[in-house]
Parts: sequence; structure tokens; C-alpha cells
Amino acid sequence: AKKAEEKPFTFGLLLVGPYNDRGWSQAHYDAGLYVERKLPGVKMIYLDKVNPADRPGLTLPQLVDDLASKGVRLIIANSDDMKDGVREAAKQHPEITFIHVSGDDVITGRAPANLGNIMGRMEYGKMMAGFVAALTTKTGKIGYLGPLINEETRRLAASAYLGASYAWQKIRKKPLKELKFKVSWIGFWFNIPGVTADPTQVANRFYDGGFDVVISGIDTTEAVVVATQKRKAGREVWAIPYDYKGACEGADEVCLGVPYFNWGPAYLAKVKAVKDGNWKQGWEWNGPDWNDINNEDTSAVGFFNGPAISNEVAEELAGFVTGLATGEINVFQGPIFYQDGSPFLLAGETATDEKIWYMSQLLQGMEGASSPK
Amino acid sequence: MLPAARLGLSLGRLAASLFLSLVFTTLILLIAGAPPIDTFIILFAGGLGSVAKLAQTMSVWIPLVLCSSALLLAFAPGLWNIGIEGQIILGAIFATGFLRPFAEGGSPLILVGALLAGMIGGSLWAYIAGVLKTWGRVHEIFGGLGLNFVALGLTLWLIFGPWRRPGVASMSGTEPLHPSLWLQEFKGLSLNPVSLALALVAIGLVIYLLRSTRWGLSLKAVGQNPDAALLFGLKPNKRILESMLACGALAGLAGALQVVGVYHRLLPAISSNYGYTALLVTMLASFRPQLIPPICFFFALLNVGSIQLPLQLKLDSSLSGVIQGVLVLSVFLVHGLEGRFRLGRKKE
Amino acid sequence: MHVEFQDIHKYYGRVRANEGIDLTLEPGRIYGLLGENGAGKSTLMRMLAGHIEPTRGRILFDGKPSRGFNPSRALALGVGMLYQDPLDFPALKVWENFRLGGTKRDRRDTLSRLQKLADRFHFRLSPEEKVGELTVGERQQLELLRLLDLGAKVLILDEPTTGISVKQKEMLFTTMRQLARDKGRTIVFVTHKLAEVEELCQEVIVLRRGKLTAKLPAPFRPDELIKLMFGAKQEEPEEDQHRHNLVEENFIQLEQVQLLGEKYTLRDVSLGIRPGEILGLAGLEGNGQELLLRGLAGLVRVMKGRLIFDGEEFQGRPYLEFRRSGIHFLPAARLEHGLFPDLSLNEHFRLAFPPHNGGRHKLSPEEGMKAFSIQAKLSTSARALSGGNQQRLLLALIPRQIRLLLLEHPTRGLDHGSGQQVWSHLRERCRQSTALVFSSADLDEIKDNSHRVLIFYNRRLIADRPTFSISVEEMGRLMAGEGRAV
Amino acid sequence: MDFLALTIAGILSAGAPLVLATLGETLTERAGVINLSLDGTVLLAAMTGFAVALISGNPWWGLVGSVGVGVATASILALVGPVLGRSQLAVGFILTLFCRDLAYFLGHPYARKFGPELPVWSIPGIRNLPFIGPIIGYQSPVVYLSLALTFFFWWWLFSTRSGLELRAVGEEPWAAFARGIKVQRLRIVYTLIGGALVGLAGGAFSLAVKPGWGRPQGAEGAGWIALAIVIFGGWHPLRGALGAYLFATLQVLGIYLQELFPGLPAVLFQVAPFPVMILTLLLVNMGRTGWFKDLAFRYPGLKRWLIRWQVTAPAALGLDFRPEKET
Ligand SMILES: Nc1ncnc2c1ncn2[C@@H]1O[C@H](COP(=O)(O)OP(=O)(O)OP(=O)(O)O)[C@@H](O)[C@H]1O
Ligand SMILES: Nc1ncnc2c1ncn2[C@@H]1O[C@H](COP(=O)(O)OP(=O)(O)OP(=O)(O)O)[C@@H](O)[C@H]1O
Ligand SMILES: [Mg+2]
Ligand SMILES: [Mg+2]
Repeated sequence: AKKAEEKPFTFGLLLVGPYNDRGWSQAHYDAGLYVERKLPGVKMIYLDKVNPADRPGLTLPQLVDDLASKGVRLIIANSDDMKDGVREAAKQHPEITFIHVSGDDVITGRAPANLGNIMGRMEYGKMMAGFVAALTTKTGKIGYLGPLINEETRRLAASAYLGASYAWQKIRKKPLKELKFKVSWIGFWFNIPGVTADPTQVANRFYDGGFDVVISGIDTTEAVVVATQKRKAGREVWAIPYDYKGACEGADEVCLGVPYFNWGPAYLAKVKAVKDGNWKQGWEWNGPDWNDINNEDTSAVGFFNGPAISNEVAEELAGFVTGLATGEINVFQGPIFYQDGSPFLLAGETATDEKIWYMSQLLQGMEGASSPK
Repeated sequence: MLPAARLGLSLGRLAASLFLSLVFTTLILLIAGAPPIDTFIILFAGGLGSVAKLAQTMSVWIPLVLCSSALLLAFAPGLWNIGIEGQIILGAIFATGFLRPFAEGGSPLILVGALLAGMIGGSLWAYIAGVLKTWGRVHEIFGGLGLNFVALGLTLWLIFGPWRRPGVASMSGTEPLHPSLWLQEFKGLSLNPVSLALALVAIGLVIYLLRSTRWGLSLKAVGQNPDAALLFGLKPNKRILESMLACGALAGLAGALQVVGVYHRLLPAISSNYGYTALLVTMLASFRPQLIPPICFFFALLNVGSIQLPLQLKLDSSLSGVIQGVLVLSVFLVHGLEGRFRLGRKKE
Repeated sequence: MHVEFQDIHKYYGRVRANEGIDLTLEPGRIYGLLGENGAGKSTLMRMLAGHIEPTRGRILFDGKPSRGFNPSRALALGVGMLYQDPLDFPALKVWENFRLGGTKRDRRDTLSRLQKLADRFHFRLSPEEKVGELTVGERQQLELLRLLDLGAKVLILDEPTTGISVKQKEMLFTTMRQLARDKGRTIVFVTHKLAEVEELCQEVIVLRRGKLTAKLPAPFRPDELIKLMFGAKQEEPEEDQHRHNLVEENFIQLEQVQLLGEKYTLRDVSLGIRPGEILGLAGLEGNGQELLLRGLAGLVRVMKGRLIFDGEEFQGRPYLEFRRSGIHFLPAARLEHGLFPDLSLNEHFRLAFPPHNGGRHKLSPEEGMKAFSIQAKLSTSARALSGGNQQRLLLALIPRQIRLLLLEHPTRGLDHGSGQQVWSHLRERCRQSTALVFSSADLDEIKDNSHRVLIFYNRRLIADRPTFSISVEEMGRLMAGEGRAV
Repeated sequence: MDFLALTIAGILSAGAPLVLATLGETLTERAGVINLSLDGTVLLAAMTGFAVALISGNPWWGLVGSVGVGVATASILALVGPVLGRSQLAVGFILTLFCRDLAYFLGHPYARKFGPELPVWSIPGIRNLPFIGPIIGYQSPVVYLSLALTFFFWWWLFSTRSGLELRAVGEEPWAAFARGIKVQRLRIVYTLIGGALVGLAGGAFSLAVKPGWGRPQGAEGAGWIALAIVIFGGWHPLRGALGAYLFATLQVLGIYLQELFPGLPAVLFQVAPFPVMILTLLLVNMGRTGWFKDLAFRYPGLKRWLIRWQVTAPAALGLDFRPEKET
């Protein structure tokens, strides 16, 4: 232990995508930089594109061995896909603390003692995205560009829908059946030619079919890119990207805003805890700082207003955020039904974290598949 | 030509090719703004630096050798079996399918069945490409390539559909196999002796088949001249199908070993592009079996070493593929220039 | 134009196609170039046309040497050549062929020019047809028109009369004379046929085994020319075949057979073959003899009719069954279709004689090499063999007990001696009652070696005659579609 | 109606890079050279196009860069293949893998960056027409280019003298040589021109159809499809372009069908173009097989129906040509 203190504290970051993907992975990478900035002397070693498609032949435990040999004391892995690998590696390296982002091993009790989970409550961000979309749309048709189907993606799509239906009914005072909300899953977090549906084509299909706002649930920016092209061809359309604060860049005409993750505060806390030796295993689901959802030092989730958002909508959004903050507004309030008509929340019931986390279907009123075929 | 002179010539060729590829690679590195010498050091240390890394390199060497041996069989009758990727995948699918009923584990003997199932899967896929070629005149490049995508689609459908893990469905693949169905590794190393032995047997077997059996000879004859082979009664179509079956079986074995020996589950990227890399290997070896093991080792080294590039230099690890490509291109260039030079000299 | 060959040598490996040729061609004259098959006529002319380069020596045009000579330079200088084997574009249309490499014109002018020229010679060519669908003769006609259109100062015609009718030949000769006399063109007319040379040429050049043996002005003495072409009197072919006793019954019978080939169909062939019999197939390329050989070998489908072998119907059976029954086929393009270029002789023997049939074919590779006097080592690759050795290898690879041997151009590309050797081997096999069917472009070879002649025209078998009852001239007429079959 | 028009517009746009690549390869193969490197070249050209556009701030320079990459790759192929006489297939395949990896390696710093894009052109007079307007009224320049080039090369190949020479070289190089045509030079020139078009296809991807660079870009696999379309198109520019649009339709349709048949595995529709590729190749090649000939003999109707699909490759495709061989 003494020896370790002499060396600078290093932590490892395993990113599923490229560190500069302007999406999920870059948000994590930036958080790593944030920690380095806040804690001088702490060093990050990151390894990006940690997925079998990009790193053929290499398994996660092998990469962890590699990081271990460089003396890291904490490893943060940022993908759902790494669940088994992280667990296996954690068992092999009890001397290292592991944080698996988006995982649930701690809840399910499968996690060894040196493995914790964190996640951000993106549900709020998605609600805001849906809210803005519903207030902006002129055709009443909102498209949701979904990645693959799992609990996380279902609950995020559902949150967007609930935000949209709130805006539609409460602000625009229109009947819910006039709002069309359709989810198209491409099959993965980003396009893999010949394997996933091409997100460019899916976005095109939305816009050509009269959907004028597309909310992106995938890691890449096809939705804003296609929207910009449609704008240039004289069409009035918008898009809402995902994950990363800077995702609106270059899409001034169409970007309504972006719900994003801000991992910095959580990372900082974990690094400090491990460094000081007082880390405790836990499953954390961090929400926004309701005082200022865009506060870099405190808020885990934010919504950045895009250049294309109108002032009225921005104002309404501010009100919505306040409502969420005070608890006046809770869109997860019954009665809410699953797509097949079975109840998700009974009348008057509010959802528990666990109920939201393990959402098993899309909601009634949303179009699109609830489970993969 | 005297053996010594011939050896000298091939060494000269090798040196020229290596030099050329070094120049090209350095150029590319400079374009990318990377320090060439450090890059090379990191690349090699990354694959050789320690026993663990060497073991990792060997674990990549195994599927490469299997696939390259497989390709030697396909190249003998002149087949461009690009479909080998799909054949690896089918091997993995069949092996996984075979092991699914044993979720609670079982005796290691079951693994024999899984490996055989993998070989059958690979053969099946190769056979389809072969039939398309012999009975439909669809060139094996296109037949094979199309089947590669279909195989990948099949894997994804299985992973996200019927074989999905309870709760999650993701690129991380199917539920891991029961640990009793994992091939035992050398202690503390990611390398297992069974796979290693099988790879050695495979290359040995292929050398024997091609050098010493009439079957191997007739494959070569079909490749040299299908018309004459027909006249000789060698049944070219049947030979083509046989060679595809054999090639597919070895590729399928490689796929099955990836499942039971490396990943312990079915993944979308289970083939790791080893099939394509093996195509480069065989071309670099000019289809000479004895060169396969060393070239595979070098390529595996690059693959494993390149993992260090993003870690230490923020470079993309596709550099390994770039170097492999440059190397093969250089060899072709040197051979071509040499041929040209000789022709020119003859004319004088 | 004044053309001078200086010490021209052309070697193909060790084949000396041309050796030390010195020759001058004057404008306004028609030269006949004579020589037996393989004497080097085409080779010499192809060098003049820039198509190939001499190994040594040079060609002067109006006293100026031409460096880096190639067809486009030759065309620019005004050398045009009609190649012996049509060198054109089967996949392209007639008018496109005419246009290629010719004068720059638009489509309409091209068509009308083609029409005018064709009318002059009474050639019937439809401009929109694909050249691949024409007969060899028609293709030569087209080439000829193209060359005339080019207005070449030196016009080389390599055996132009093989595919045209007698009347058309007369027209052609008239034009040649005109061109030479009125326009001062140099014309080189390559042929084996003495009569044509006598009719047309003012001077004759004779090649023999690659060397220039004579350059004589008209009038010519035929017996002298023959001596110059063939050297000392040719040894007479063994005359035994006419006396050969063919008492046995037909063992192969074709009844109204229709064969479907890659490019065309051969219809209504009826035929019987007896053991020990030698059948020569004559016909211009593409008229059916190739299909018959392959049909008999089981390589081409019999679509209609019956093919009876030893009393059994064989149509529709796979090739291997034909082969097992003792039918063996050797293609003309030996290296392209018959051998494995990079495999060694030993490997060829291993492939041809599977060990499990050991009892039947006892010949070891070493014995085979000796029996057929193949001059090479067992480890030599087939590619490195000379033409003669390749043919001898193919013969050595034929199993011993063979009932029917099918040969395509058995001596093509062989020198005289090798050809004789091949034939003495083949005749020996026939004496052991193997039947033999062969095709050849050399009518003399057919006349000299076969018992019966089958003649093909227009994708039909039009004549089946005992050899003694037909002359070479008559064969030629029948092949060209003139005269009635009997 | 509008939706249909917009969908057709989408197909024209999605098909544009495929059309360009198909045209390029058609020219190259017409000259007797197979450039198998398409899939990699398209990617490397896409990356370079995007990077150049980003650095220069001008998408047109990017397009120039893409064309440059296409020409560069083609010249390696021409050097090692036709000039030095090594196997064209082998070199092409190596280049495929090499260019792909090089694109990912050198493109690393530009991945997922926001960069310039080609403008959308709107054509006065057309853009306001009903139905036609939405289809070709507003399109990227590469779409107009792909349409124009299709018709241009069709005319050029079959109605001009140089087009005739190109076909001649791919059919019978020796005969062409005998007529004074510079065979080797034409082969190289058309390999390079073909490469330029393939490069253009890459640029069309990264600067217009799927703007941006990343791994994957989204252009992966397109080169292979284009190679197959060349065969399907019988080495004919119009038929090739038609094939390209058919495949684009298939891709677009896949997304509709996926929604229409939610019961079927989604991945089926993504993979579908590849089996369709195999089937079309089967359709156009089957006519040369023995069993098919038997069948056609028995059922002449079948033959008549299928005969129009049959294609023949340029006779000298992939063969080595060198005058020196004769000496
Ligand atoms: N491509 C080659 N590579 C190696 N050796 C060759 C090659 N071509 C020819 N040879 C050698 O040259 C020898 C003579 O060849 P050539 O064709 O000149 O023989 P030839 O005198 O015409 O005999 P034949 O009468 O049998 O045709 C061959 O037997 C072979 O040993
Ligand atoms: N490309 C070639 N490669 C090898 N040998 C060749 C080639 N072309 C010609 N020869 C050989 O050169 C010799 C002369 O051939 P050439 O074609 O000039 O004869 P020819 O007098 O025109 O005969 P024919 O009357 O049969 O046309 C022959 O032995 C032939 O086999
Ligand atoms: Mg000749
Ligand atoms: Mg010879």
C-alpha cells in the first residue's frame, strides 16, 4: 500500500466506442479528463473501442490484465456489453476496484465485493426531449430512432414518450390520439452495414413519412445529419441527438437540444473514494441537479437547449424542468399501460426505480416493437 | 538453379519486400503523425513483451493457422474461398448450438462433439458456396461473400432472438458456457493446449494431403487445368466440392475453438476477421505450406501488439492490418518487378 | 514501298521458326510465299506486320530501319495483314469490326463504305451481325475488305483462300492484280497451293524449316517448287491401311444423333465404326467435326438420337462411363486442354494411372518415358516440354486397352519427323484393333492415314467415303460447300 | 403521392454512389481488368474526401481528394496487375483489406467530426413540378452526376470510336494490338478512370449521401455489391445503373418491410441484399451450365424467358496481356 502511494494514482477507462465519438463514449472520456483536471496527480489510462468487432480476438479480462500491469487501482467500464467480462476480471483482480456503468450486478447480487455499478437517470433527459419534440412538431408525428431493444432502451423511449404526451395534452391541450409516436429500432447502438438497419435510411423514412421531429436514441448523429439535408431541400424538420453535450454542433437549423450525460461528478467521487480507501460497493442511479441541470460539477444528467429551439418552447421547458424538480410533475404516474394493454402502473400509482429500470414493454400509445424477434 | 542460389534469391526477395514495406509503413506513420520507431517498438513489445503476451499471440496464431491451412486446400484447385469468414462463423454457431443443452456443464468429452459439430457447420457453409460455383456458375468470391453476410446475420438473429440471454440482448453474445465446458488453459495464460495441438495437426495434415496423396495431387490438377482434369477422369466438380468441404471443416473447427477456447460463448464478431487475414497469409506464403506457421506468427504478433497503439500512442489499431496489407503488396511488387527485370534481360 | 528483311531470326524456345532470312520485296509485285506446314511463313509475315518482334535481325522500309516496331507503326507505314487465324472480335458486330483500327468515319459512312466494298466482291455480310456468328470464311472476307479499305501499301494475305468460294477467289485475284498493277502495291500471298501461286504471283518465295530456300520469278516449275518446299523426296507413308482387313462388325453406331455444343448444334449424324478402323474428319473449323469427336467421347450431350456402343445405348451417360468403356479423347490444344502445365511428368503418370487399377496398366512412368522416347526428366513440368514431347506424353498417358481413340489435330505444331512418329504409334494401336477417329486441317494427313473420310459442312456430316475413292481436291470442294455429297 | 416521390428521391440518392462505383468498374472490366479493391477504395476515398473537406473547409476539394484516392489505388492495381503481370484478383483483394484498414487508421482523428457537406442543388423549373419536383428537384450534385454519367457512358461506350476501342481491348487484346490499338495503355487508362469513378463514389458517400466519417462509415459492403451489380448489369452502363437502383430500393424497402412484417427477424431485411445478389448472379450465369442447357432444350419457353438475363463477360477479363510474351 505504501508503494502505491508514491506513484501517481491511475485509473483505467474502458470505452466501448471511439473516445471521440461525439456520443456515449466521448461523454465518458471527457469525464475522465474532468477528473484529471480536478485531482492533479491522478492519471487516466483509457482504451477505446473495446468491443469484439473492433478488437478481434481479445477478451475483456485480457485487457484488464494489461491495465493491471500498468498499476491501475480503479477500472471503469462503460458498456452494458462488458457485464460478464467485468465480473470475471473483478474476480481475478480483487486488488482493483471496478465500476461497471449501466450494469446491475450489485442489484442482482452477482457482483464480487470489488465491483460497483453507476448509471445516470437519463429518463429525465429523455422526458425533456420528448417534451420539446411535442411542442415543436407541426405534423404531430414524432419519430424515435432506437438502438437495440433492451430494458434500458425501452425505458428511455418510454420516458421520451411520456414527456411528449405530457406536453401534448397539458400544454398544447390536444387529445393524445392525435399524437403519433413511433419507435424504429436499428438493431444496435450504431450502424453496422449489412447487419443493422441503416440509421440514415431510417431517419429518411421518418422525415419522408411526415415525421418532422426525430429523437435519436443511438450513439451516432445520423438524425441531425439527415434533418440538415432535408432542411437544405426546403423541408421544415428537426432532430434531437443524444448522449453528448456537443452533439448539436453544425446543425444549427435543426437541433432542438440534446439530453446528455455528465459523468464527471460521479467519476470524481469514485476516484476520490478509492484513492482514500473508503469506497463502498453500491448501485447508484444519479439524477440531475435540480438547481441547475446543466451544472458541470453536480448534475449527472442534463439537457442542453439547441440553437433551433424556439423561445416559447424553451420557456415551457424551463417550467417543465421546475415541475420535475419540485415533484409537481411526475410523468410516471398511473394509469399507464403496456403496449399489450396490461397495466404498467395502476391509477394513482407512481413508479418505483425498480419498476422503471426493468420495464418490460413499450407503453400503450407508442408504435414499434417491444421485444426483439 | 542451384539450391544455394535459389535460397539466396528468395532471401534477397524477402529483404527487398521487407525493406519496401518498412518504407511504406513509415511513410504512412509519418502521415498519421506518429513516431515510427516508437510505434514499431510498441507493436513488437505488445506481442512479445512477456510470457502472457506471447501466449496471447499464440492464441491468435491458432485460428490463423487453421484458416490458412484450410485455404491451402481451397487454393489447390484454384478456389478463392473468401467465404471462409462465414464458415468460421457457422462453425461457432454449430458448436454453440451443440453445447446449449449442457447449460449445467458436463464431461469434457462433450467438447469433442462440439468441435465436430463446428466442422460440420463450416463444411455446410462451404458446400453451399461450392454448389453455387459448380452448379450455378456463381463465382466463389461473390457466393462466399454473400454467405459471409448471411452468416453474420444468422449469428445476430440467434444472439438477439432465440438464443438471447434473459434480460439482456446485446453484442456481448449468448450466455457464457458452463466453465466445465471451457478448454483448460495453460496455467495463468490465455492459451489452451488442445487448440494448439489441433492447429499443429491441421497444418501437418494439410501438408501431407497436398504433398503425398493422389487426392491432393488431383486437387492441384483441377486447379491447373479443369478441362484436362475432366479428360483425366478426375471429376473436377466433385474435387471442388470436396476441397470446399475440407476447407470449411477446418474453418469451422477454428470457429468452434473460438467458442470453447477463447470467448466461451457465441459473439457477433466471433470470426475476428481471421478468415480475411488468413487469405493474406496464404498469398504472402505463395501457397507454400511451410511458410504458413511463421507468417501466421508474425501476423498474430501484429494483431496483438497493435492493441497497445491506442493505449500508448493514441493511434488506431487498424495499423496492424495496414502493415499486413503493405507487406503482401510489397512482395507482389518485388516479384512482379523481378519478373519484369528478368524478361527484360532475356530480350537483350 | 520497298521492304528489306535483313538476317531475320525468330526463335520460340528452341524452335527456330525463322532463321537468317534475307529478302527484298519490290512495290507493284505480287509475291507467293510457299512452304509446308510450320515452315515459318506466318511467323515471317507477322514480323513484317509488327505483331511480333524478331529475335534478331531487322526490317527496312524504303531503306530506313524501324525501331520499336509494332502494329500501329506498321499500319502507319502502310503494312496491312490478313491473319491466317482470324484476328478479330467475335463479340462485336460486323461493322464495328470493320471500323476498328480503320479510317476515322462516323457510323453511317462506315456502313456505306462496308456495303460498297462487299458488293464489289459479292460478299454477303450483314453489318449488325456479331462476328462470332460468322463462318471462318466470312470472317476472312470481312478482314479482307477492311484491309482493302485501309489502302495498305504492303498487303499480306496469309492463306486467304481457305474460306471463300471459287468465284470469290477469282474476284479477289482480279483485285490483287489491279492493286499491284495500277496502284503499285506490294502483295504477299501466303499459301501451300501451287496452283494459286501459278495463277496469281509474279515471284515466289519458298521457306523450308524456317530458312529461305528460294526466291524465283514466274514461270514456275511445280516439281521444282515441291522439292524446294519439302526437301528431298518425302518418304512414302506406309500404305498398309487400304489393305487392312476390316472384317469385324461396327462396335459403335450413331443413329440420327444431334449434339448440342457451346456454340452450335450438329444434327442428324448416322455412322458406324469398326474396330481397327481409322476415320479422318475434314471440315472447316466450326462445322461439326469438333462436336462429333467430343460427342463420341461423352463430353457433349446427345440431345436426340442413339449412340450405341457394344450394343448398349450410351447417350446421356456421364463422361466417366465412356472413359471406363475404353474411349479416350485427346484435344488439339495440348497444354491448354490436355495437360497440367505446372505439374511434373511423374505427377501426370500418377494421375493417369490410379494405383488401384494397377493390374490393368502395368506401364511404369520410366517405361512410358522410354517407350515414347520423351526427352525429359520425370521431374520436368509439362510446360517446359516441346510440342512434340507434349504430344508423346499425352500418347504415353493413354491406357493400354483402348477401344476408341479420338484425336483432334494429332500432329498440329509438330515437325515432320515427330508427326511420322506419332502416326506410326497410332497405326500400331489400330493394328491391335483400336478404332481411331481424328480431325485435321491438313487434308493430306487425312488422305494418307485414314480408311474413311467424313466431311463436314454447315454443321452437318455431308459425306462419308472410303479414302481411296476421294481426292484431296474433292475433299476441299466439299468442305467449302461446293459440289454435291454422294 | 408525395411520400412516393420522396421515397424515389431517396432511392436516387442512396443509389448514386453505387451507380458511380458500378460505372467505374464497368469501364475497368470492359478494358479487361478486374479491380476487386472497390470495397476498400470506396472507404479510403470516403475518408480522404471527408478529411480534405474538413481541412480545406471546401467539400469540392474533398471530392477531388476522393477521386485522387480512387486513381491512386487503381494505379497500384494497374502497376502490380496489368503492368507487372501479377494476379489481378489477388492484388485487388489485398488492396481491399489494405485500403479499409488504412482508412480506419488514417481517418481516426476525423472520426465523428462535423464537417462540410456538398450542397443540395435545386433546379429551377423542375423543383416546382408536381411529383417530379420532389424526385429530382432537390438533389445533391452527385446524384445529378451519377445520372448524367450513366447516360454519357452508355452513349460513349456504344456510339463512339474510343468506346469501341475500349470494348475491343477487353474482348480480344491481341486483335486490338494487331490493329494498332495501344492495348496496354488503354487498359491502364481505363483502370485509372474506373478508379476515379470509384473514388467519386466514396466521396459521394462521405460528402453527400452519408455525410461524415466514422468506423463504420456506412459505406462498408457497397463496393462488393457494386462488383456484383457490374456482372448483373452485363457490363452495360444502363443495366448496371438499373441494378444499382434496384439494390438501393431493396435497402430502402427493407425498412418498410421490417415495419410491415414485425413478426419476421429484423436482421433478415438487412442481410437480404446479399442473398439477392447471389440469386441474381445465379440468374445471369446459370444459362451456361450443362443442366440448364438440358432443361432449356426440353422447355424452350424457359430458355426464351431466361436468355435475356444471360450475360457474357468481356472475353479477356482478368487475363494478362503483354506483347513480349511472344518472344
Ligand atoms: N518454357 C520452357 N522452360 C524450360 N525449358 C524449356 C521451355 N521451353 C522449352 N524448353 C526446353 O527446350 C527443349 C526443346 O524445346 P523445343 O520446343 O525447341 O523442342 P523441339 O526441338 O521442337 O522438339 P519437338 O520435336 O519435340 O517439338 C524442351 O525439351 C525443354 O527442355
Ligand atoms: N507462338 C508460338 N509459340 C511457339 N511456337 C510457335 C509459335 N508460333 C509459331 N510457332 C512455331 O514456329 C514454327 C513456324 O510456324 P508458322 O506459323 O510460321 O508456320 P507456317 O509456315 O505459317 O505454317 P502453316 O502453313 O501451318 O500456317 C512452327 O514450328 C510453330 O509451331
Ligand atoms: Mg501459317
Ligand atoms: Mg517443336
